[in-house]
Amino acid sequence: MNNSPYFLKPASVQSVMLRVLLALLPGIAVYVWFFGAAVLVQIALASVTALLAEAAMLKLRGKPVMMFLGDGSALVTAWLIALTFPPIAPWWLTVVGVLSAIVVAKHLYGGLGQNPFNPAMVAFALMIVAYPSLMSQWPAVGFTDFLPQWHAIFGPRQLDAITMATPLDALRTALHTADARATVAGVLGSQATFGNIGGKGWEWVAAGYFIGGIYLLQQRIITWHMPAAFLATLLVVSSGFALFDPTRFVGPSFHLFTGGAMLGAFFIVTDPVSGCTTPRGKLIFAAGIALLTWIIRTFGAYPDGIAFAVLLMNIAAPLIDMNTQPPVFGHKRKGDGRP
Amino acid sequence: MFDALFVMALGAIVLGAALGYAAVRFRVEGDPLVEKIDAILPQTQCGQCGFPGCKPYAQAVAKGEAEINQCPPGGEEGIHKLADLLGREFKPLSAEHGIEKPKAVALIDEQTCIGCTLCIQACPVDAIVGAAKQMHTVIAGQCTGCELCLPPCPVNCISMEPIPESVENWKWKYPVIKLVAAQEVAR
Amino acid sequence: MSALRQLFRFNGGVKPAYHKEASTTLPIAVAPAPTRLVIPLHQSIGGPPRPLVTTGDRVLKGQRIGGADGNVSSAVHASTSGTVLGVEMRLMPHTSGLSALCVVIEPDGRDEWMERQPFDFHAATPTATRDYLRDAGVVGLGGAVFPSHLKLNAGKQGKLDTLVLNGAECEPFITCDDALMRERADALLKGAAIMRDMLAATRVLVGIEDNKPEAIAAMEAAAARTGDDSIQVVAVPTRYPAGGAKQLIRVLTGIEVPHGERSTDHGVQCFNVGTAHAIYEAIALGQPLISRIITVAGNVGQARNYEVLFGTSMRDLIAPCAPLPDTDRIIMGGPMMGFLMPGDDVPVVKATNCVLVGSRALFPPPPPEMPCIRCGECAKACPADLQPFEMYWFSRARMFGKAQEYHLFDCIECGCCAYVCPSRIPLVDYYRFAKSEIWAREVDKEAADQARERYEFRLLREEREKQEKAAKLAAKTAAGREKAAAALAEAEKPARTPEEEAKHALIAAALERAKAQKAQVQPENTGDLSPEQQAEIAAIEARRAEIREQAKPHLRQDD
Amino acid sequence: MTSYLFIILGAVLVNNVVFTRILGLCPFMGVSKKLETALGMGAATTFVLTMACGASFIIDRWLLMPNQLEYLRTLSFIVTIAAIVQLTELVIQKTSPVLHQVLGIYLPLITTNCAVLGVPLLNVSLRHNFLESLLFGFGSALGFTLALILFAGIRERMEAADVPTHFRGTAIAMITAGLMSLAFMGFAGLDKFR
Repeated sequence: MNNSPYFLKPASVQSVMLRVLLALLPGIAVYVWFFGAAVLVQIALASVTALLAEAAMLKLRGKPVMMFLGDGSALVTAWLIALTFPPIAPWWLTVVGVLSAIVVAKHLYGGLGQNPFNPAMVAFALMIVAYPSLMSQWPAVGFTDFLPQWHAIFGPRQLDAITMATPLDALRTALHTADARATVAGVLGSQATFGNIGGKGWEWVAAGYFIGGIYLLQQRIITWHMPAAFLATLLVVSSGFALFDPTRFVGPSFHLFTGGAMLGAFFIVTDPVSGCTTPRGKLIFAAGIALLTWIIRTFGAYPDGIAFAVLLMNIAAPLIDMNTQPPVFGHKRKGDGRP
Repeated sequence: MFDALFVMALGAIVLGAALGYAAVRFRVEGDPLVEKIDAILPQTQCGQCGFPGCKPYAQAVAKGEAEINQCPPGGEEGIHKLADLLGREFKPLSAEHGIEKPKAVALIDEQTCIGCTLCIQACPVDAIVGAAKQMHTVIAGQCTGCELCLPPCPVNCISMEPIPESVENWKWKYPVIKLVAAQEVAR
Repeated sequence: MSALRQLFRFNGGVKPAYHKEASTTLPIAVAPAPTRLVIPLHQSIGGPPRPLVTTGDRVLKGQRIGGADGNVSSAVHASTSGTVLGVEMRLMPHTSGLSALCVVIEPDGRDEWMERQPFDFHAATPTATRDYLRDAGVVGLGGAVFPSHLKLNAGKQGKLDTLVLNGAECEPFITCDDALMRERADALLKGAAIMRDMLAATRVLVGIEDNKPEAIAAMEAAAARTGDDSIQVVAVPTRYPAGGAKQLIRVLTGIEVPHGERSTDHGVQCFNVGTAHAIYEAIALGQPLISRIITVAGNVGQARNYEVLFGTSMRDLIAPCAPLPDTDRIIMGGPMMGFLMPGDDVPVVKATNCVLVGSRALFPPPPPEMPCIRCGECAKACPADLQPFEMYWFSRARMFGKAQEYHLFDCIECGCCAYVCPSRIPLVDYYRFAKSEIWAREVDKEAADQARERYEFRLLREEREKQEKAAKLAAKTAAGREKAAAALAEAEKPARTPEEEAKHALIAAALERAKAQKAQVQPENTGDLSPEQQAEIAAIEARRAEIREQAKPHLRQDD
Repeated sequence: MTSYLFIILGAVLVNNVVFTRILGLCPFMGVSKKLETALGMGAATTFVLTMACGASFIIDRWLLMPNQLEYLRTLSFIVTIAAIVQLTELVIQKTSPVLHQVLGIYLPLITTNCAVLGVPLLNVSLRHNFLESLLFGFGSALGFTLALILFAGIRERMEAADVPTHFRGTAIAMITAGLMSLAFMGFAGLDKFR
């Protein structure tokens, strides 16, 4: 018979994970609207792979399969992978990505709650290092014909008609490799991929994720610290540099509403397992990710820096936590008796 | 060729001189590590490690002459602590030095005791009181359970009694993960 | 008088279902007279009292049957008059299911008091008053049973700013303090006045959770009747664990008392309202602590508060409340912090504020434990501002040092973290486990340190004895040098089996010779030891070899 | 001035000795179990590596090159490093015996820490001047220390994790080091910091 406390608040890991999935839905809906149903195929593919891999690993490790499979954590990882990978990525790319996330990044470390790295971001970073070109082929916005996309995923691939560089990639390529006189304004005005605020279509997907994020905040599944620190830092850094030299540095709206920034702010950065847990640590952690994201996006070799930034801060998370422990009851400053 | 030899010889002389000076300048005396190791050892002074007492064993460990897994009363936990302190790998308790036993204290059967004082002389921590021709008794609170008093007793009147569990020394057990409850959730 | 006070707040806390109404519909009743009393001798923090009675003794109600063992201890009394059937090991109201020494009394039904005399604490010295309270067995009745006389000490300053009376009673189901305040507010406040005088406190704050309006009203009325401005009744927001001593002090005064420090050093002291009542009875009526108010609630037909004699069996106590047929456990205390009893045949003790009758329906077994996802819910709920998931992480892996680095011992085991945990981890169990392991290690460490000290002293003594012997011998013989050396060599013989030891012995012998020479002039050579370190070490080595020799046969025996 | 800063930053982050150049893995795996020892090892290596870079530059530029003895470079660098390590060991033994005991076999191992030989050799091939050599050495050592500390932080937490039996210890540490290396690949292409 168990010891006190004898009754518990109704809450479970499963319900937390399900609400995270629910919060992803608005963003997914917009994503499908602009980029086609291939996203859904990827989600299905990733989910099935993730559940199978999770079940296999649990079995191998001698853990109760059904109990842990039902917690939904594998699904969250799978969905995040599907949403960060190109929707027209070949099927095996997604499968290998999911396997590396579930098997290597999660279960080799002891499974749920014990992985020091964000599994979805491990998958993304691994795949973009290994297959940089495949990871940069995105469907053209508004080109939502399903059949070519299906072929792109399961072959035979004929991509020329349907792909397009992502806004981040297009801007980086233009600024880095084109002639030295290229300016941000010139590039943004010249290509169809750029929209009013961020990337065309991308800005609305970001809005969808933002709504989901607000839901997570309202459900108290995440705290304000991480999204706020992430978005604020990205805003401040990008505005600062855009004001300093608007020809070389693109402004904050582009950074916030393009690529994985919103998804990252509410769904990736906020992963509690691999991130920081103290209030101050959360702020430092998320701000660090934003800063590194901006640096990698602006100067680095990869189109989006969020995955690497998250992994880099994952590395630093234990140390940040250790050094930001909140004062314990009675060990605070004397006379701090505010109500 | 000469150049090369000259250069290397010069280097050797300069570096050798610097090292020689440093060896004199930074000579180390004493070894505070022994105290740290001794603090981890259980102080039973039982000699099971092959050294006459805890301090000599600590000295041997500090010098690298003894393994860290020779102390049965310290148990696995003591080995872990030593491994941590010394940055060595954990090793299971060496079987030739004995096995980890539950803590016990010596008890003298007062009917049989002949008052020979041999056990008093054997006790390393003066936990046995008594005088010649008088009955002896063990001060249980001071007995370390080293068992050194057992062999000298000519009438075998000393036995080791495990310390019984009481409300005072009872420990909360490691929480067991109950998997049977899974069915109840499904219900 | 109460409304406009600035209150403070503690972080964290939870709001579980309170279930307090059931036991407050009826007034306090006196529990039916028991047929047998089993009174454990050890009912408080500190040393276990010595039994003062033996089998066959006749005792009167209120007669001391266990004398306090030293100052950090508290006496135990017969709860009614009768005959001592024995002083024996009986099952304790303790989760372990272990037994301890109890005085078993068969009541004679006359309930005959011993002579009672009020104690004039104004005339007595503070020390005498404290000794009186110790012998009256007054301990904290909030559940921690810390001897009250030790807390009635004004600390370094000699006076106290605030005396806090804890009537918050935040645990679900428990209403014994509520009932006490409703029905015995006047006596309780008289006790508070005594404590205030003893502590030289400036003000008395009675903190009561605002879900007990009747108790607040009764206490305010009683406070008004005393006409004493220094006593104020304060309604505090209802949030578990507002009734934790540290949390209540924080809410009422803004002071945070750190773990391991005395609250008196921060100018504040906290007592349970029940303790105030017990002090009133002890001082003003001359009655030692032999009974208390206990809530019987949970899976029963009629929950109620009872005035219960210590030693009454819990089975007898819950019987009039009609426990329901699916009852499967008895819990001492509330559902958040209470302890599972090994059976229903355990006695009520001073720590028993509630006997909670449980069933599977009322307290369903927890769902299976899932891995911790570090969501931080527990940290948000922790009233001690700890990081429970980190403490759990390291306690689970038995890395106790690390767990302590995260302030394991600041944990008050309130259960808030486990209550909110979405992974259903029995967090508090891990902390209890880690704490008791650490305590056990500390005990071991202390024993080891003492053993080392005694061992080193023994070595020193043996060395001195040997030298004295050698010195005497040297003084007697004409050819002192040679004889002394020979004697010493003789004495060392059994130790010299290995060559190395022989060498040591030779060195020792040589040095002994030198020393013996000196000793002729100065027979007591103990003072000269320190310059002769080499000799001492060599001799100690020899002794150690002896011990090794002794250990060897024993080792073979073992293998 | 900024170019010096870029040398340090580049050596710490972009071309981290451990994660990008994959040098000095032996002490990286061996002395990263506890934060305390990692810090000590990092400090010792920083000292040795900076000194080694300065000393090797002097030897290379003023002793070997004037005499056309470049073929003795590796040999003389090793000897110099060995001497500096010995010196450091003596000092540490005197000032912090526990650190000395803990660093144990790893302190002499700084001698054979390929990072300590590799960085002076890189200095030569990158044609750094004296100050640049020192800064590059210092930066590389900082990068090594950073890698060690970060790794120790993760390992301290991982020690309590429920890692599958076959992967406990070095196996999971190697995987972790690989994933950390993966993360540091994000800095690739930061050409301004090279």
